[in-house]
Amino acid sequence: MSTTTAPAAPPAADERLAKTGAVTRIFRRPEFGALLGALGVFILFAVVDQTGKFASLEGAARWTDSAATIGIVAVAVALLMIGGEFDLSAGVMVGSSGLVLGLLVTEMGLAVWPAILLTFVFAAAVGALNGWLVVKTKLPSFIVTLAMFFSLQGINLGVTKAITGTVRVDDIDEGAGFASAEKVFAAQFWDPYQFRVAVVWWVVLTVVATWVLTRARFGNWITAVGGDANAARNTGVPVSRTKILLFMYTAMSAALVGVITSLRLQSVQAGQGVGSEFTFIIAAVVGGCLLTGGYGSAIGASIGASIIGMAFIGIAFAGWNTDWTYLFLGLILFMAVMVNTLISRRVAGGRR
Amino acid sequence: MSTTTAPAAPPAADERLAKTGAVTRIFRRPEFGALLGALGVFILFAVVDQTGKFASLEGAARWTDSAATIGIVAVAVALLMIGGEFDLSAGVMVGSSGLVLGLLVTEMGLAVWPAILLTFVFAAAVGALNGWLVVKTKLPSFIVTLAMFFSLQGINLGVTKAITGTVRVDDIDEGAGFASAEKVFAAQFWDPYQFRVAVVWWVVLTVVATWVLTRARFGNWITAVGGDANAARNTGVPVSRTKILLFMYTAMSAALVGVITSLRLQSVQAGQGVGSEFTFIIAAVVGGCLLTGGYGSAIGASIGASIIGMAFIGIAFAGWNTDWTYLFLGLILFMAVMVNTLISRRVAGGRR
Amino acid sequence: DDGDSGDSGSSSSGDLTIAVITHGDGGSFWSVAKKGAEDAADKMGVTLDYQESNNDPEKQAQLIEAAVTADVDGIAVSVPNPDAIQGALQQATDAGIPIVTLNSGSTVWQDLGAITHVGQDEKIAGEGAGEQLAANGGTKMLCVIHEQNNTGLQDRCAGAAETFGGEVENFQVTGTEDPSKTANEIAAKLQADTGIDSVLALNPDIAMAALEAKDTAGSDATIATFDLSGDVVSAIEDGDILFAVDQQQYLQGYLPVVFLTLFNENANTVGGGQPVLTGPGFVTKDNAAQVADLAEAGTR
Amino acid sequence: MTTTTAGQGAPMLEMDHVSKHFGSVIALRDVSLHVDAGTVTCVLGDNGAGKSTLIKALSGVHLPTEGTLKVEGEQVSFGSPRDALAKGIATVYQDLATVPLMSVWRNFFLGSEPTKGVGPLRRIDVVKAKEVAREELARMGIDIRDVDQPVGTLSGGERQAVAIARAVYFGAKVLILDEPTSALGVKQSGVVLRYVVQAKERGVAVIFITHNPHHAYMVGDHFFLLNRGKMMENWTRDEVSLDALVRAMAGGAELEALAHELEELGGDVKHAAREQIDHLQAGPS
Amino acid sequence: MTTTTAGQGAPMLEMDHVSKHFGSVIALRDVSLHVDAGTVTCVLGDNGAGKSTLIKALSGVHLPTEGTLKVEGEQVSFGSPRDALAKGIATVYQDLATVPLMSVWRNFFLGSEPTKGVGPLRRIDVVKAKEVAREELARMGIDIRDVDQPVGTLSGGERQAVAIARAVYFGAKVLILDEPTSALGVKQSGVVLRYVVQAKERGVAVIFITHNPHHAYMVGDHFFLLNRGKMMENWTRDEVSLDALVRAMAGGAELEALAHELEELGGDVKHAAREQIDHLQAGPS
Ligand SMILES: Nc1ncnc2c1ncn2[C@@H]1O[C@H](COP(=O)(O)OP(=O)(O)OP(=O)(O)O)[C@@H](O)[C@H]1O
Ligand SMILES: Nc1ncnc2c1ncn2[C@@H]1O[C@H](COP(=O)(O)OP(=O)(O)OP(=O)(O)O)[C@@H](O)[C@H]1O
Ligand SMILES: [Mg+2]
Ligand SMILES: [Mg+2]
Repeated sequence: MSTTTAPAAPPAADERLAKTGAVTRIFRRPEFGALLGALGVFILFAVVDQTGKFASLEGAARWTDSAATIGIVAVAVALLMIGGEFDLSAGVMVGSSGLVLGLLVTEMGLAVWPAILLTFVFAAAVGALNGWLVVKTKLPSFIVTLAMFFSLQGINLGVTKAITGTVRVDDIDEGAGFASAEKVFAAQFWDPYQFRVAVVWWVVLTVVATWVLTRARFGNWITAVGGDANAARNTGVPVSRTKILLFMYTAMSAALVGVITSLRLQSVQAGQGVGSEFTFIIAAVVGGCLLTGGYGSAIGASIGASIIGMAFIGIAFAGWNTDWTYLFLGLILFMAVMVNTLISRRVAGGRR
Repeated sequence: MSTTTAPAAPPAADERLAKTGAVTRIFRRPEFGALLGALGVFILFAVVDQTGKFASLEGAARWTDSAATIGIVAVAVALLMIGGEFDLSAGVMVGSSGLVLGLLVTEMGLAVWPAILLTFVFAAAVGALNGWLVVKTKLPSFIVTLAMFFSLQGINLGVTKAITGTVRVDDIDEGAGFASAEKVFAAQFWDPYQFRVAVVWWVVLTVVATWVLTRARFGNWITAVGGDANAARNTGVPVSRTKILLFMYTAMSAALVGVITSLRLQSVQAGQGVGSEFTFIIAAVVGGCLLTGGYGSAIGASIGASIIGMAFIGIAFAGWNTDWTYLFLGLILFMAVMVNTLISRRVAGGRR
Repeated sequence: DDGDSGDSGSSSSGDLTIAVITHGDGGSFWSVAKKGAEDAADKMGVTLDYQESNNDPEKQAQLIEAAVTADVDGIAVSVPNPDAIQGALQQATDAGIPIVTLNSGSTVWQDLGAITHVGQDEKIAGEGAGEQLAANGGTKMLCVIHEQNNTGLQDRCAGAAETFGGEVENFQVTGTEDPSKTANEIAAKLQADTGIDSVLALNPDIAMAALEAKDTAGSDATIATFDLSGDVVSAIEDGDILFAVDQQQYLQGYLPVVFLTLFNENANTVGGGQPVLTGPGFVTKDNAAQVADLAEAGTR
Repeated sequence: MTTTTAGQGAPMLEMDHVSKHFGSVIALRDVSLHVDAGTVTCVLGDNGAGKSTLIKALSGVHLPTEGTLKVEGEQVSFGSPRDALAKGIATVYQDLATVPLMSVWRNFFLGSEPTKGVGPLRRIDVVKAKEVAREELARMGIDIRDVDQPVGTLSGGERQAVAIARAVYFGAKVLILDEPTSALGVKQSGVVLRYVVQAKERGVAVIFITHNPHHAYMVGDHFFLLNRGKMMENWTRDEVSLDALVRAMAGGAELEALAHELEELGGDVKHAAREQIDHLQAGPS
Repeated sequence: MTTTTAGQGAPMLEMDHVSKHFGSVIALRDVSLHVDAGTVTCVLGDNGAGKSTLIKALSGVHLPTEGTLKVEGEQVSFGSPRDALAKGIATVYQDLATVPLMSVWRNFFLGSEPTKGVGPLRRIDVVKAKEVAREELARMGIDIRDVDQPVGTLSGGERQAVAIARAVYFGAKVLILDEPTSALGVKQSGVVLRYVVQAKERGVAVIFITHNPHHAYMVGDHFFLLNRGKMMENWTRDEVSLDALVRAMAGGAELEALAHELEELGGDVKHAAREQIDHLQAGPS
């Protein structure tokens, strides 16, 4: 942050440093590549847009909505990845928590707010179990959370069918206090454009996670634990506690999305969330997180989520044949990362 | 391998070594945990089996069939993971190569054998492209192959629909030379039990891959490149070449499965293979490969594939309610890895 | 049709095992079919072995082979891809196991050696939906595909396109795993193309998402769907959804189990060489009230 | 010199019949040692003798397979290095225990970050942390370009300096240094030796591991010699001469053989070899 | 001693006005150096002076930002360390370049595995590889328990020995050693110095980096002094005394200040400090 000739300790300019502008320094941030990629994708879709609406506030309301439910969890997944672990159960957790909320309200007759509270408690417990198993068994979290993923997926379907006879829970809106909960989690705002309140949650959580990662002690520990768990342990970082808390945060952010989605649609389907665990990981990696841990940024994951959101919505606005959706997605991904490499590498200087 | 008092260089027994039996040494192999897990799963399903057929040769013919098509690619994916990289396009590559074969035979009117040859050339080219992009751009292979995954997925659907008007290529069996190709890739053998010839391919490839990994120079390079690419490069290992060859091998083994499947089913579906990239990775990780690279075994990946095959067929034989299938899978996975940790850790001695 | 394995025969009545092997995915459609099979097995006093391949033809073939190995007394299969499972079904007929096809397969069941077929092609169901939407005055239809690899969904859209007359656009969305994202994608599409006046969803959850999307986008398109859920039925009652195509998949699970049991116990065959059709039926505002409770209970 | 200056009788740190196995590898067997406050204890030994394993057992990294640890007479069992740090035991590990991708100042304060603010707004005092890190490194003669530079891009010596400066800054009661000067320049090594002496003056118990018998003899009050995982010697400073120390560390007989062999090489080499042997056997002054 | 014994006029290795930047960090600026066959060239310098960067530019790890390299008079541009190895340049890196999870013998032969068999059956000659690895390490005074042990579980010195033994075994024309003895015991250091002399006798050009002026003076024919990325001095052996070398490496003025400061500490420390300064300033014999 203070690479240039700041008024710091070494009296004169250090002759061992070439001059670097503020621009170059920004270019070296992990999320910068993703930001460039996002800009590229935005410009692409603004250009190919058939309706003139993509680059408007209306269009923004659409793609931020898509990005928000990915981003809320992707930020948590990014922190977890920086901490050196994966959570494959983050996707199914969205469905599980929605079902817990739904069943508590419709079958147990609980009011919506206490049900939401219990849902978060449930998610925290599952996250803690994930973390505890990873820390205790020393097995790769990929395997542990995969087992959790399968188990929850099975429980979601089995329990829902056993209780309701169908594969979904309906009529959550009949619960007491639904209206106020909906305002907090699922409302729309800014009238002509209809932004979703999920976007606010997403932005707030991104800011908080960024602050924690860069400014709080806990953030320091996250990076250290993922960068070199042994070194972190040897310098006195509480490695196990850090990891367990990260798993809990991830599960709870998935639960937040579960609550948002189920209040919004007033129903939950047993298969919900399955598959999105990889979307979260993709967002985090596109945003600059290393799969090997120890490096990345929360804001990057949000930018990654934006890229995904823009791509899906942009294709709709562009009127492209959706048979080719995945080809477009692939090319956009290539483009986003190539822009990243080409430009940022040129600016930041050689590597070898 | 020669930990005990072998007739090797140090004259007398080394007092700095506790005595270890052959058993302990076997227990330290990366694939051993998976083997224990596989045994556990086998016993479980032999016990809960409703038909009395699971533990018979007939049952073996069924689950090895299912394991074979997973295992053929999982072994390649394991080598790639040991080499420090991922290939998310391995699953869709199964479908792509099947479609290439199918379209060459049914639309271009090629004979089956030349079409198979071209299919492998196609796969090798895609693998080389994957590898080249990873090596050149220095982007994580997770992202590069994800982009490839999406692109191929889109192309599969788009091209198939554009050419055939449906999402499927049928009637591959009408190609010239189908009968002989079917014998090599898709026949059954050992009459009363009807084992699939894919099992032979699987076993042969596992043996070859194990030999390469443990005995050939290339195998040494794979482990080194994944363990510490910098150190490997500094000691003169051709890092880029090693990685590109691994990507090519992975794509070609996926193509082999594509050929096997399309000859067997005489048709290919555009979406085929999508999703199985993670099955391959799961098999490799259950088999003892580290996600961070540099450690694992080919035979372990095959054992991992066997666990998946046994679980899939075992659940059918056990007659369990499919609502809970995933819960069973999750618990089996937990069980397989817990057996691994508990027993092998106890035998191999403490860690800290 | 008596094969080479007459050892453990299919005679021990009262202890019959019927395998139902579909390409289903445990979702809203197939869970109802499964329920039908379960109810039938209960009533007939047979053991049910229900398996799904989640649209993977190879897996379906392997499951059929496993059922043959397990020496079941009858196999009911859906046939989304006849080529892919004909080899496995040949093994079944060689082993003397009777087969009934269900859901898709109405044109090939005889070639596969099945004793009868129960169901309704997805494509014919789609044709019905297309007709109805055209009759409602639609000119441009969005057919929302929520699973890329599901041939049944493609067939439904293809059928709808054939009878609709106007323009039909297939639209790939994220799917039921993220309904809010799906809703948002549909909303964007409706915003982008204001000419769309009909939306055909292929799943009740997608229908509810489309309903929300219509609201967000301020569109006044007509929404129709495949399959039922409690929400969908009340939406039909409220007039928010025009109709739901009901293939009565409960029957597609129920009847094959009954037929196979009767075949085993009493050598009965049904249909007289013709398939047994279960649909398409339509749930509209007129008859929605009748099926509301059934949909909530998961049998419609 | 061997009596405690700050202790209340019990040694600051005590290790009782400790063994450590890694699977079939026996790294330590039946090792006992005690470290007093206000003294410098040197652990000497050949490569692979078990020195690092010993200090890792003392600092909570390894749980001993057998045997007990005592801190100020009280039996302890460290679950992790954090527990040891809480007791005021700071360690410079041979592998330095730095996180390559993290910046110099973050590594410096890792696990003991200075904070400001309260409640949920408690955050790292970045300005102070950077300042302290830069100052402490400058005191060691390391003029770092930028404390935001990732530790992984530092030179070997710079990285070692970060690890030492950190341990010295946080070492309250016991300071353990595992070959701290191996990658350091002449000047920086001098500074580290000075730190060792200063810490001892403050009443800190210092454990110092080195392959340099001169360095050891310069600052050590107590010498333990490890060989192939076993404790072979236990000398106080007045029981041993530098000569004996060098001989013990180099293995007398083998050194003679080496000298002989080098003699046989011709020309200038003979001169160099002679010099080397002299150096190995005698040391300075 | 400074003339080549094997060269045909052109130096074995030459570096011409080389600079190396890492982003904004300037690690080397305008450095020129030449290394002759049959001589030992020492590169000296403070921590962070750029020594390791210099040798990495020579061994193909870094591509110089500016400047050229010549091998036996012929201009080269190494695409990777493999190219340098092919020219007979073997290097011991300061970070050792070993793969922790791989066994000792596999690391020893990494990139240059001995094979037997032909065609597709060509395979590593495991028996030979293990034997050679064990022997070469034993020659260095390292008695490894088991050459199948992962390198990551070796002690620091053992690991360094693996890297050195490997380079010595493969170094054909040029042998580059970056602080090879830092983690080694007295005996093992002696062996490495002997290796250096032996290699030189065989006509190999040796580049030797060390912080120990005594070691450098013992074996060096040519001395280059780096400071803050710039080449400051270029001495042949007869142009410089050990004393001057020590002073140059430690930075004369600062050393005086250190001596003074240490004098002020009381009691025994004074004695130790005096000894230390003597050692730093004078060296043995
Ligand atoms: N985790 C481990 N697993 C197996 N063996 C180990 C492990 N850690 C250390 N060892 C072995 O224990 C022995 C002692 O190692 P240690 O690091 O304590 O030696 P040291 O005295 O510090 O040597 P050096 O002076 O080279 O640093 C070595 O032979 C090493 O191979
Ligand atoms: N990859 C890199 N990125 C940024 N700076 C680097 C990089 N590599 C080295 N440096 C910087 O270049 C300078 C020279 O490093 P180098 O490793 O060459 O020093 P050295 O002379 O070998 O020091 P030592 O004696 O401590 O090993 C150091 O200040 C270091 O911080
Ligand atoms: Mg050590
Ligand atoms: Mg260096």
